[in-house]
Amino acid sequence: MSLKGFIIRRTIYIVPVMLGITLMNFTLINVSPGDPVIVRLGLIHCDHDDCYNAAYNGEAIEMGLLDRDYYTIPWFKRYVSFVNDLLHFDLGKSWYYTQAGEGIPIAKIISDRAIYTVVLNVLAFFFSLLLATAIGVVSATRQNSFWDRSLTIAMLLGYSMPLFWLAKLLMLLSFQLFNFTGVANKDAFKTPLFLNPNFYKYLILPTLALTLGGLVFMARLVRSQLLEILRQDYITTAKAKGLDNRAVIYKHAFRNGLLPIVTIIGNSLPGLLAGSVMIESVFGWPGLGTVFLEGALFRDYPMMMATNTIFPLLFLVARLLTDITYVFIDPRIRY
Amino acid sequence: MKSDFMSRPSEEVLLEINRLKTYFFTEEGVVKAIESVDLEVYKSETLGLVGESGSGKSVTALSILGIVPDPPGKILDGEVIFHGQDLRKLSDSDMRKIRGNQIAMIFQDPMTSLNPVFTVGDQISEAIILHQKVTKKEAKEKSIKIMSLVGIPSADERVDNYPFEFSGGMRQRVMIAMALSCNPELLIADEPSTSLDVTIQAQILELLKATSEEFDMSIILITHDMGVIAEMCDRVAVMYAGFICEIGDIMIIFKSPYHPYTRGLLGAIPRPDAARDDLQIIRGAIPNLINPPSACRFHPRCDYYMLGLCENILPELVEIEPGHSVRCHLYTDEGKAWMAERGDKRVIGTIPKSIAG
Amino acid sequence: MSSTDSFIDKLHDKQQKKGLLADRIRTKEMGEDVILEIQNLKKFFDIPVPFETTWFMIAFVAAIVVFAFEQIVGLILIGSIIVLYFALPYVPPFNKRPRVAHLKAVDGITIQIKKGKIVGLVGESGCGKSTAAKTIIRLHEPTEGSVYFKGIDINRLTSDEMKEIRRHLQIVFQDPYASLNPRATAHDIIIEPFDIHGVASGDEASYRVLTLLKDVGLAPHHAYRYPHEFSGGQRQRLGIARALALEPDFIVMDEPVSNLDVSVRAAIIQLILYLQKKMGLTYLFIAHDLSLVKILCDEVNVMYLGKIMEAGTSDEIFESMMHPYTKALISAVPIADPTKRSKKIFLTGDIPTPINPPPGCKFQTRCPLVSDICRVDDPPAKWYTASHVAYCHNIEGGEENPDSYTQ
Amino acid sequence: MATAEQEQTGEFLLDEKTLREIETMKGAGQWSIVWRRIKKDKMGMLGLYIVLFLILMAFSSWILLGFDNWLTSQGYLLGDPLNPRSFNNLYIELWLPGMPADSPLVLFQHPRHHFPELAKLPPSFKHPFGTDGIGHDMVSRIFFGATVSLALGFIGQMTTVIIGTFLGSIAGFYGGAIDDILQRVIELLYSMPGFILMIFIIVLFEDVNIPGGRYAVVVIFFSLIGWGGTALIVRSNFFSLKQQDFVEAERALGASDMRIIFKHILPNSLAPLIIIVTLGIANTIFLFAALAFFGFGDPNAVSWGDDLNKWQNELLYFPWMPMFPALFIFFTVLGFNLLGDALRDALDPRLKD
Repeated sequence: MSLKGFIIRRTIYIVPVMLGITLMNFTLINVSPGDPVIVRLGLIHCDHDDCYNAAYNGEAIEMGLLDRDYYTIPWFKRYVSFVNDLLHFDLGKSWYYTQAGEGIPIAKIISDRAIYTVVLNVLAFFFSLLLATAIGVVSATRQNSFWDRSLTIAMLLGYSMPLFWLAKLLMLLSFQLFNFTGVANKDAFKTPLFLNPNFYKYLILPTLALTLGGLVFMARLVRSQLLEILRQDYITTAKAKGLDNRAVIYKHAFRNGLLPIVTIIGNSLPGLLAGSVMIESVFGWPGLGTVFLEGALFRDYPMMMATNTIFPLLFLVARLLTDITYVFIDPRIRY
Repeated sequence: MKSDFMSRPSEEVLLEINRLKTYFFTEEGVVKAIESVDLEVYKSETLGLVGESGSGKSVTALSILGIVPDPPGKILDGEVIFHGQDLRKLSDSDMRKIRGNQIAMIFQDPMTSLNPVFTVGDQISEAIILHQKVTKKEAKEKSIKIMSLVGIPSADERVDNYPFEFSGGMRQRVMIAMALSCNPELLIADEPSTSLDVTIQAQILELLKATSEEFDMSIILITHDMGVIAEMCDRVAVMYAGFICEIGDIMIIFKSPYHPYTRGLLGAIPRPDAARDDLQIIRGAIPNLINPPSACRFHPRCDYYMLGLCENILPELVEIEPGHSVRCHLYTDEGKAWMAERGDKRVIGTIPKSIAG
Repeated sequence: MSSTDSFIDKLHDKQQKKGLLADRIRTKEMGEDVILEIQNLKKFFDIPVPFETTWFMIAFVAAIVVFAFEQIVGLILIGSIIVLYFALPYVPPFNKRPRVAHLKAVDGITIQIKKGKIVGLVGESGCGKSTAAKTIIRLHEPTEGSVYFKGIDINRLTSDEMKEIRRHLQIVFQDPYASLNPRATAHDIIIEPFDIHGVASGDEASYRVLTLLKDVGLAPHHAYRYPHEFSGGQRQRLGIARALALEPDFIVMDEPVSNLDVSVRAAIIQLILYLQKKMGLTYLFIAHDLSLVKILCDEVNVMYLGKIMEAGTSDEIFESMMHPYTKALISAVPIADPTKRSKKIFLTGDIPTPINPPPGCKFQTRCPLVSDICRVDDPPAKWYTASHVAYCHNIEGGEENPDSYTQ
Repeated sequence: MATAEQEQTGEFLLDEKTLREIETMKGAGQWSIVWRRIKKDKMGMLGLYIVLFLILMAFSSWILLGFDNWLTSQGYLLGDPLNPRSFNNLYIELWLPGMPADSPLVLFQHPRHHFPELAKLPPSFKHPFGTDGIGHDMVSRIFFGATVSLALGFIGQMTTVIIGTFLGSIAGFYGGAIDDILQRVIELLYSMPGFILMIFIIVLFEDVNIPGGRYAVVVIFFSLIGWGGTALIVRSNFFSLKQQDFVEAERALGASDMRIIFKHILPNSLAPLIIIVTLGIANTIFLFAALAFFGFGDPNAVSWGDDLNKWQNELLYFPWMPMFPALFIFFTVLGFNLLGDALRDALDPRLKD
């Protein structure tokens, strides 16, 4: 079977999985106790029911619940229209993020904010992969040396450090050294984005924190994988051929080590994404993570539904890419 | 030691190993894999290195090439003299010029000893490019040539295949092609046919025999199979627990083995015309090399064990007749004195019943 | 022993009533002590081949999308999503949902094993020796064919009856370490059969364990050790002790010594022979080491790609073999005598895979005598003596019918 | 049986030292070897000590608090509960000879009692970890917070492991349709980042009122969605073990399925389970701390995560307030990680002879 066929098949397979996930989330939202309107109402003082009802209705109208007959249509029918909207790239309107008394379309919020998350994650992923490779190779080739031991211990300490706390410590350090906390306020990012020096200024610390977070995870992985592979017979063959250590490691060991590393990193992408949510929130970086966390704190159901659709989708696409990468690394895999 | 082998003119000696000693420093303890290995390999001969698992055959091979995995392994002592120069004293880069070029090696399991992610052509031409000043294209052409030489059909197509697309026997042929690619003077074959089926094994052994004649190449054939040794070798060295215990011409060793272990080994295998009851047993088990028996490591299993001598004094390698040496107290002066003292008349150098019969 | 014999008689009567019994064995040949007869045994494995699921999925997804756009009945949608998700062929990254191909591991073998004999089954790797061994004692269910133990078709027994029969059929495995539970002591391992069958318990069981240990050449103080504390040979002794515990009549020896060192191998072989003499056991000895089979076995069956190529007594196979494969196989065995370096018959090529093999003779791809008929027809049986049979189109002599040799 | 006896006597004709070693090896099961390997591993032992210390701390604080509750309910502890200086609220005192009788050293205060006038004190002899924003002694808060923090990790992980082992072993042993369905469910659960899914669920179900408070809800949902990894590992373990020769040998002896599963396969898959539990506790503690940190914990609970959440914004000015809870979370995770790594090395099947 061709690679193209495989890609098409896997892409189509995403559809039922996504339907399953959205169905699960939608069901959870609808069976959960509590009324989101009341949460939004907060503590209002009403002497009699009419006042309360008026306030409740006003809030419900503002949230767009009455428009969609939230209270009259059974939830599974609403799910159908949710899927229908989803297919038109309509994710509904936010309850929390409002403008002129009306919810902002979530699709717009996400398309505005996605660039922040993407830049942060891509940079951090790139840096951590690079550094992790370097550290892993140093550790694995000089097993039990001073460098290996200290790097291993450092990686273990970093691995045990909660990521959000690592971010906080970075903040503290930067505050002590440069009097700069790295916490962005909302006005920091006025357009145009990529010409804005603030964008880069506030990017530094989140990137650093997220890089460290990914680094400690990947470096341990690279080290153990390389150690495993350096034990293999074909490494001995390569040495017996007269290759020097560099060629043995970078040509023979590395290409083989890549495979399990790609798998594990591909499978741990949700974890890395969760890390990005934490980091964004700590530094007030206005990406998807912050949007999601704020939305969750205020029970912004459409927003939660949307993020909980987007994140799995990203993950499934990433896993598809992982599988495609396999083909280029390992000749044994044919589709 | 060297004088033991004066039976042949010394200029014919290709490789000489003296007092080689390799230990592995593991967490469980020090594995004394090779205690003292002395042997010589002559030009265009096939030397068999035979012994059971854990006797140190493979480690000897890796030590010759200087690729004992370090850590945990370490060559502690000894000389490996190849063409008059001690390989252990060579610099890393000089040693690399010899590896794969003048001394090549093939391994037991062709399944795992080829890198799965490169084509076989890549892997063969890698060695050619490394040791000869040729372009990539020439190297590939040479790989195709050498592949058809070792009997891989339609080599010009198969050269771009990956190892997993080959069968076990073909993979071993690829390994041999890789080893032969630079016309080595010495080929170390570490159990080249053990993981193969009998009919395939016969093919591979025949190929090795033919190429060694064609390339005028010496082979160290490592195996635990006495049958393979008998079929293939000119001389044979028997190893036990890190020592060479007997070395000599194949006819002599198979006809009249002197060392009790060699005798046991030959008695324990079914010989062509043996009956059921002829199988002989070496009692005990192979020792743990972390904590091996003292002095002669065979003494707890030996039928000729001399109390007070064998476990205290390590016997020297004694030359019984030209080109045939044994490391056993039955033939040393100490042993003879021990026997004389006790009026013990041990029969020396007799042929075991099963072999004679 | 008398009680178990009566159990077998009972089973025998039962099967006779149902008309399942191989009457020939019971009535005619029990006199010759046939203990086990394997008739046309086949064992195929289903192995995956890639399956194209794309169109199936597209159709389903299209149906769902139509539903979604028309918003007809939500329940139908949700129901079909669940059905779709669980009913669709699961497509994990690299293992596509299999369509089935047959791996014909054992493709119709027929062997008769007489009481007290050692019958060898030899062949190269992938010829189905081990599958045959496991199918014979019903660790695998055969795809076709039957195994008659003392005249009883064991494949038709219920699980309770089978449990009883298992006392008479035992197996010793190739890898002595893998065949012992690493978390159990020698005592636990050997007492296991007594426990399962409720034969003995408490002190009596322990006493029998110690006796068994002694029988296989281990000392009483070995009883409380774990498998990893034993050497390879001792582990295999444990495996043999476990197989002996229920006093079986028949033991399958699945390459019992091929993982052992040369010097230990001889000791285990001697033990196996000693036990056979002492307890009157019958062995099916599976091996790839021909020189061992030669001195050990009374009868030898040569297997290639799931089929028997040639069978006969040890002498017949090794001295007057007929089949080209047997000839090549025997000549390929290295002989431990440098004065007898033989001229070898080299087979070209490799052993093909047993997945959907071509019709005709299995050996056709490597056979030096191959002719056109080999690619079409199964080779006929050619009998040279009452016990010696070879399956080949192109060999001389032989009779079609073995009965011409019987008195 | 002369020949066999020869082999075995040959075995024991070894020298004294080896003989003694064999004696000590007698009856040494897999576990004693594992223990010996861990003992050699310095970092692993450090992890073990950290874990033991933390467990001791959690248990003693739990018992102490339970004892206090009981005494209070029995009315034995009199005095004005509103008076900070009353006997009721001074918890554990250490009085050494030579110290003034009226001002003994207070080791631990009641975790919920605070002295507003003592707020925001930096670490000192009297308050080694300082006091927090409303005047709790940080040492006491950390001591009593250990119970909740560790219990959450243990209970959360144990429930997922039990569910995962059960489902995984059934799927692994019988395969077929059960296995297929299980795989699909795991795939669904695993397509969402755990942290985000947890927040999603906590937000939806924060109003649920069950005994044990909000953390009970959190733990229940955690175990409902978190068993996938364990199930997959147990499943693959069962798959490989059920094809092993020793299981085949059991079948040849006529053993039943249940006997094979519980007596032979399950004990042999204990090793990966132990590793899952140890490393999993670290991850679970980390997850709950993160949830608390981002405000999805229980603001009324005495736990490290919630203290950290409460004072996280004071980091730049009163660093000790969030620092010590964070440090203890770090130590806990570190301890379990060290222990887990050591166990993984010690249980590595490759190292078996």
